[in-house]
Amino acid sequence: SSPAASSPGQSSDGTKTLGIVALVATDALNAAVIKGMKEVAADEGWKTIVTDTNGSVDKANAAMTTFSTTQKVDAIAVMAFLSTSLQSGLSSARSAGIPVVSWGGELTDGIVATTSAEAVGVQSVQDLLKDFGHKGSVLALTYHTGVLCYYRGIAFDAAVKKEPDLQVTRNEVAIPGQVEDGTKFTSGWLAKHPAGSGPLAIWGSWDEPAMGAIAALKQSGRTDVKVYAINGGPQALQAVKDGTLEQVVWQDGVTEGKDMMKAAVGSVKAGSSWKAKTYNVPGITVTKANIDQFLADHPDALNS
Amino acid sequence: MSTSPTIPNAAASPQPSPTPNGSGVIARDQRRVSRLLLLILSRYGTLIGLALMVILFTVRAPEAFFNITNFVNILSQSSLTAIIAAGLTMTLVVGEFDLSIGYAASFAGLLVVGFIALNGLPVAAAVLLMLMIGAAVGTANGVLVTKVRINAVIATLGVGTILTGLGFAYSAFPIAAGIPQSFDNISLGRPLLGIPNPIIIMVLVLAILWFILNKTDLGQKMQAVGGNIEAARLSGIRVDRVKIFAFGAAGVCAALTGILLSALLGSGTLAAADGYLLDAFAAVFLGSATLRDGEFHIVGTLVGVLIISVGFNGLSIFGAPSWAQDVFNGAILIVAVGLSTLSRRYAKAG
Amino acid sequence: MSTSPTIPNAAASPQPSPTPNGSGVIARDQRRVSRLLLLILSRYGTLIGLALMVILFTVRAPEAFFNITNFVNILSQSSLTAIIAAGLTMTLVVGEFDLSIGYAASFAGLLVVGFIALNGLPVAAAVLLMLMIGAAVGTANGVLVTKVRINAVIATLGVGTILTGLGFAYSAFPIAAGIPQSFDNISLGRPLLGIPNPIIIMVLVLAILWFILNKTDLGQKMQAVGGNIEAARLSGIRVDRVKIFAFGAAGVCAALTGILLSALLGSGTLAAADGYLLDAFAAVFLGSATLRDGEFHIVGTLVGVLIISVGFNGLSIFGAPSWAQDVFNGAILIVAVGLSTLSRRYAKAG
Amino acid sequence: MSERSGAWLQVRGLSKHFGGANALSAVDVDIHRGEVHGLVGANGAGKSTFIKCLACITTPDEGTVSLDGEPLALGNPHTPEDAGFAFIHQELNLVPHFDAIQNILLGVPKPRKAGFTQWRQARAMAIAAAERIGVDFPLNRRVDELTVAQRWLVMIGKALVRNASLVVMDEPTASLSAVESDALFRIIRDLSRSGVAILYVSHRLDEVLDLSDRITVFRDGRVTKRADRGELDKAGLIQAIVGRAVPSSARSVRAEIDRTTPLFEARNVRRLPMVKDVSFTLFPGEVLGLGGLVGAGRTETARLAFHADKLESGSFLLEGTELKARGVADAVKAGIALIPEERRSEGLILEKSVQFNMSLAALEHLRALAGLPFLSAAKQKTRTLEMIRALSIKTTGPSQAVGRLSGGNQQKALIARWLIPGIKVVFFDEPSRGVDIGARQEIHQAIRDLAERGIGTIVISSDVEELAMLCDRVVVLREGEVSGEAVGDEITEQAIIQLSYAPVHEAEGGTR
Ligand SMILES: Nc1ncnc2c1ncn2[C@@H]1O[C@H](COP(=O)(O)OP(=O)(O)OP(=O)(O)O)[C@@H](O)[C@H]1O
Ligand SMILES: Nc1ncnc2c1ncn2[C@@H]1O[C@H](COP(=O)(O)OP(=O)(O)OP(=O)(O)O)[C@@H](O)[C@H]1O
Ligand SMILES: [Mg+2]
Ligand SMILES: [Mg+2]
Repeated sequence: SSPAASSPGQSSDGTKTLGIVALVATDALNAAVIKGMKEVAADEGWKTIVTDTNGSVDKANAAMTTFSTTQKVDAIAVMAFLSTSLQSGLSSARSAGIPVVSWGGELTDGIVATTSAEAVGVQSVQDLLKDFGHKGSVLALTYHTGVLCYYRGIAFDAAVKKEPDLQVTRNEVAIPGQVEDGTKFTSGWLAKHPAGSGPLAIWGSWDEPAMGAIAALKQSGRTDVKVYAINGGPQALQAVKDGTLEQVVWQDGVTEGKDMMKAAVGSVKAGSSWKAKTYNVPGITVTKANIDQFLADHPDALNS
Repeated sequence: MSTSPTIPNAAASPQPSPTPNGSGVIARDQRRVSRLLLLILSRYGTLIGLALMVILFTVRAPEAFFNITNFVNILSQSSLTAIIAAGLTMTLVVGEFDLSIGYAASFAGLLVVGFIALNGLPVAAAVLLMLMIGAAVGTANGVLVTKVRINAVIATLGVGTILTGLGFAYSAFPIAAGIPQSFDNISLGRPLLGIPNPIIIMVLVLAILWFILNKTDLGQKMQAVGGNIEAARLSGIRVDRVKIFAFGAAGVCAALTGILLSALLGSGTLAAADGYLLDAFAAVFLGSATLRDGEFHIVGTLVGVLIISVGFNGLSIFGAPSWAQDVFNGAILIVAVGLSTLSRRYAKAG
Repeated sequence: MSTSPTIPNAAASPQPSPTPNGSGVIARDQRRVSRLLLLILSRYGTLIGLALMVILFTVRAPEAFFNITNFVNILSQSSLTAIIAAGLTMTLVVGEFDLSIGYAASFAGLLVVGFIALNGLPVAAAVLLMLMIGAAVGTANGVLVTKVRINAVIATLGVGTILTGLGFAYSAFPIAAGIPQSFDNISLGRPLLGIPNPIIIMVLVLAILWFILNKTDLGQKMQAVGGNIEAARLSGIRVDRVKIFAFGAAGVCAALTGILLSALLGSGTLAAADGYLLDAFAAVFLGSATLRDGEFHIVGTLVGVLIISVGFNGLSIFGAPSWAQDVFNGAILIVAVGLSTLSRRYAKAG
Repeated sequence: MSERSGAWLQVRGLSKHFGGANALSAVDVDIHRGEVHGLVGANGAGKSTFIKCLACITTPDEGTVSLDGEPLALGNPHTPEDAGFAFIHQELNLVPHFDAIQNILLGVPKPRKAGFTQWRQARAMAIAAAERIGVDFPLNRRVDELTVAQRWLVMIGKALVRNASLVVMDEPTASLSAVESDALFRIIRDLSRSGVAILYVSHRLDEVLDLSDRITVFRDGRVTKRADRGELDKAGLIQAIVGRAVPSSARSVRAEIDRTTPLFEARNVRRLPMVKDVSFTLFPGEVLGLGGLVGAGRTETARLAFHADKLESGSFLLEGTELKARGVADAVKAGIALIPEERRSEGLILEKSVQFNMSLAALEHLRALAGLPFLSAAKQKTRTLEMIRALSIKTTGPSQAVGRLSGGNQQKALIARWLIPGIKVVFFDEPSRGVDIGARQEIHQAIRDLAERGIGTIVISSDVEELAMLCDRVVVLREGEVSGEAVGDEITEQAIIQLSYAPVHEAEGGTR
């Protein structure tokens, strides 16, 4: 069935609707992406509906099914779930002929566009290596359950595998508890790596465990450990400003949201001629050196 | 936590005293009517809450909400929570507690897919094996609680944490390749009148558990154990066995939920079902305010699950702002139960 | 829980019967010694578990684990969990339950930073206001549980969910800019002998709560309400007020934990403290197996927190794989409590 | 019938109904300073409800209570405290992990200095109260480690510590034996001499007649009789309570028991500290009494026989073969039943229905199809109705929550649980505790009926009159050992009391 032909959700006044399935609406990056989508939607005359799944993949599938079968939206945006976990939601969307765009998932049958979750991971680990060097100990705070962190982790693993002189310790944080876990793992790791035991770094697969790590560093008064993170939420940017976070790859959620929305609109317009694509929105590596410039360019970044 | 229902103590608190000397038949009749209303409200408060939600959503979104497709959606989304919550109900009926169910479901969902995709087991064999493992996990909980006498909170949290670790050791990565359609069909199939399989399985599981609880020796014994364990023991009931059975049932239900979830998702993912724990608890306790006063029972649990599912469904149809969804979900818990308990008090006083 | 005093029923289960007619003084002495050991194990089982962990870690990682800096680290990380868990202990002492504490702490951590950074309140005023809001939230829980008679699981889950929504409505984004150093110093300061502030605050909070519970009339009333609510009521105790106080205390402790966390992080983040809920529960129930038989008390809670923290710390020093950490954490819960309960049984039987 | 005016405490028109049942209908009662006021009535007559209204645990539907002419605010939990009322309620209500002193002090205003509770002074108050009742066990022991009788002494201590102007006692002696009861009577007389009013509720009519300055009789929630001391004798009192004359309860003459083959035997049973060495034999169709003072180890012995506790040494024989049960369930299978002393905590599931509670031990006999574990609702209901009729249980029906029944009817419901096929030996632990004379006779009849059918019954009672009336043979325990036995006509109240105090071994004689 061609998506355009059956565009079922067309409401009486012709307004089209995008159904957004959020991972955790309370997360800053999720919020930025939603913001980007809403901006383009407003320009294009679309409505948006957001469902917060609170991280539950089961609810994500349920929401996609509701969007497809009863609300009959015109397109669905699903955030930060593995596409391989969306079988029933995708199959509902497919049978209703509704295009799905994914943020950070993979291109599978039914998904017309996605943003790469790996790109910022690659960028982060490359910049880490550039800054930190190729020798020393690194604590990686990973999270395999979330798709973004999952791909960032894969990028990280691929890069450090080529670094024989890096001793990597991996610890898996839990959600909820990500901040607390970041603190606890770090302080244990610090105990084993006292000051002077060589170059030390901590890599957080997103802001919050890294913030926990910084808290542990502050608690124990250590300043010899460099902390790296991805996402670039207000608290991470503030930490870069304060000098407690070495660098953070600011993920441009708003742009990613915009790209996804544009893809959704484009695929609805193009119908069967639409070619599935992956967007690679580069992050911006923010360090103490460029933070002021960055904040000038992105005045909202500290409080949105 | 207060596991055994305590003596209803309406008496303790100030109550509106009825007019002394009801003056005439009319006043008495009015009183009787309002008392009847309160009684209805107290038994069916949560049901009325559910009905109000349905009405609200229907009025606000008539086409999208009030139609068969959507109801089937709601039911099939409820079915997994209902199954795991029904298992939890069993442990609460015997006066215990199971915090491991969410982790056990995640573990089962990952392993069953692994058995099939990695170890090459046939689907039926993998599912059966997994249900047996679920029973074993539940039994382990039960033995820790009854024989080793570890508090259920600690025992089940401990077992759950261990399961999380074991799942992680088994595969830190989602298993998605090599899963046959026949496995997915466990959740996606619609063998009967187009009714999705999970709904059918839910009805079966709930019917069996309801029957056990209400129509068999074992069920009476479970209720007795939950009501007054010492009295149950002195009535010749093998209290430990009864409790272990309840934990075993909860383990099987958790495993079943995990399996259904993986079939629905099309992959086995770490921690995918962890979130069922809170939903199940909310549902079971919501349900305990339905029909009977503070007792845990299967029908109540189903009502509780439906309240949560209808709320989620309706709010996602509205596209209410996220914060409003949380506030609504929290408020519905309090209002639905509060309705029942308050009216129960006034009905008693009247 | 059963409200009337029941006789401890260790007797119910199979026990090793001692040799009939101990033949001679030596056998009797041996028996006495082994019984003493069991008694010690039963009272101090969790403490011994803690000690064993410390020894294990010290042997395996002498320099990294066994030093003052690391111990101070462990204590200062324990302090936040200990404070929130101590609050939870209060509600468990009165026989209730509080699932809202994690959410309340997250809420407080976000709001207090907002008060300072967005609304321009002075630090002290913002902290005080937030503690009062915490008390109000706890009181709301208490009123819902006692006056509206909503089951504590539902009431506190409902309130917690609403708080999450309200926090989100207040600020969907972390608040990081405009926080003065004086706020961060609440957690980072070391005013006394280089001891981090959170440790000092923890000691104060625990001491106050311990004093209330054990040395005041109110504390006796709380314990009575938890031990046998009917007896408490018949003794003229205003059961509802006592419970509301316990919830209020839990609310204040949760708010304090949230504030300390934000000061530590240097920002206010949504949902940052949600994870404290499970840790607090594990700690409190672990603690209930310490010293006294299944009662909740402040010292036990502290021991429970320390077991969890030391375990986590030691394992991260080892760099144990994540799955092994989960398995270890789960096992330590079961083993520490199991040690106490099993030895308690044999001690009684012996 | 109305009360004289001018009394210290005046209750006027007090009414309370629960659903359809009128627990109290327009009750007037006057209590004077310094009097012992007896309150009697059958089970369910409304005595406890009356007391709960005074205690502001229950809010009456109508009616007033005034003290020296000042109306009291009923329903306010502080009213009793302010008015100086103290209560010993009908059911044991203690905090299990508190010691006796903590329990005695619970809810009592304590001396304070600079805002801090003066615990030492407060404890001294409690110890003084306990000494008045002659407590002889350590007051710092957790109450869940005390015997039931000791717990009752703690309950009495709770009331005495308050320096009340009115002490209300709802069946305080139901679980006490002669010694403790005598101590309590002495206290009651002391209190009344010092101007404290006592409202005394009991089914032991001799006590009531002996103690009371005035007696009020309740029947079905109404006052049916008021009498001053000496106005009524026991027969008259019984007539006022039940509304008809009741033949005096002489010991029934029964056919000789065939004592050739024992049905059940205890051989040198031991579990310290309560049971040191107990042996006895029970024959088919026999009602065997277990007498002795409180703490003699009778309850413990029964629990051992029922395998609720584990034996240290010795054995039980059922029909000549050793009973090898691993727990209560096996004992029940073998045909042993125990109706426990503490019906609320050990017997009943209060919020469940009468039917549920009665069916609990009989589930296997109430199946729809023998062999399959499915229950028949119809069979359950039929049996429940039969039992309600057979034992004259006062209830609104099988679905009423058992916790709503009056004390005596709860006891009967519990007995009904064990009237099941296959039971060979039944232990009754204080079967008529808190039971009125009418119900008591019905319970005794039920016990005799069992015996008639060849079932062996063992009755533990602290009420020597009951043992003398009911039993074919009485074995008396003292401090965990058998001190003697009385058969047939030897069974007199005197004999039982003598044996209760008798030394077990001549060598150790004269300890008391
Ligand atoms: N909470 C309640 N709900 C319903 N009915 C009740 C309640 N409490 C008492 N009743 C009923 O009120 C009546 C009077 O009971 P009450 O306990 O006052 O009797 P009593 O005279 O103390 O009897 P007993 O001698 O057996 O203790 C009984 O029929 C009882 O079933
Ligand atoms: N040390 C103890 N620890 C726990 N429970 C005890 C202890 N001593 C006695 N009990 C309990 O107290 C109750 C009374 O026990 P006991 O055998 O002394 O009384 P009894 O001789 O039957 O006299 P009565 O029934 O008149 O109290 C029993 O239920 C027993 O289990
Ligand atoms: Mg009574
Ligand atoms: Mg006894």
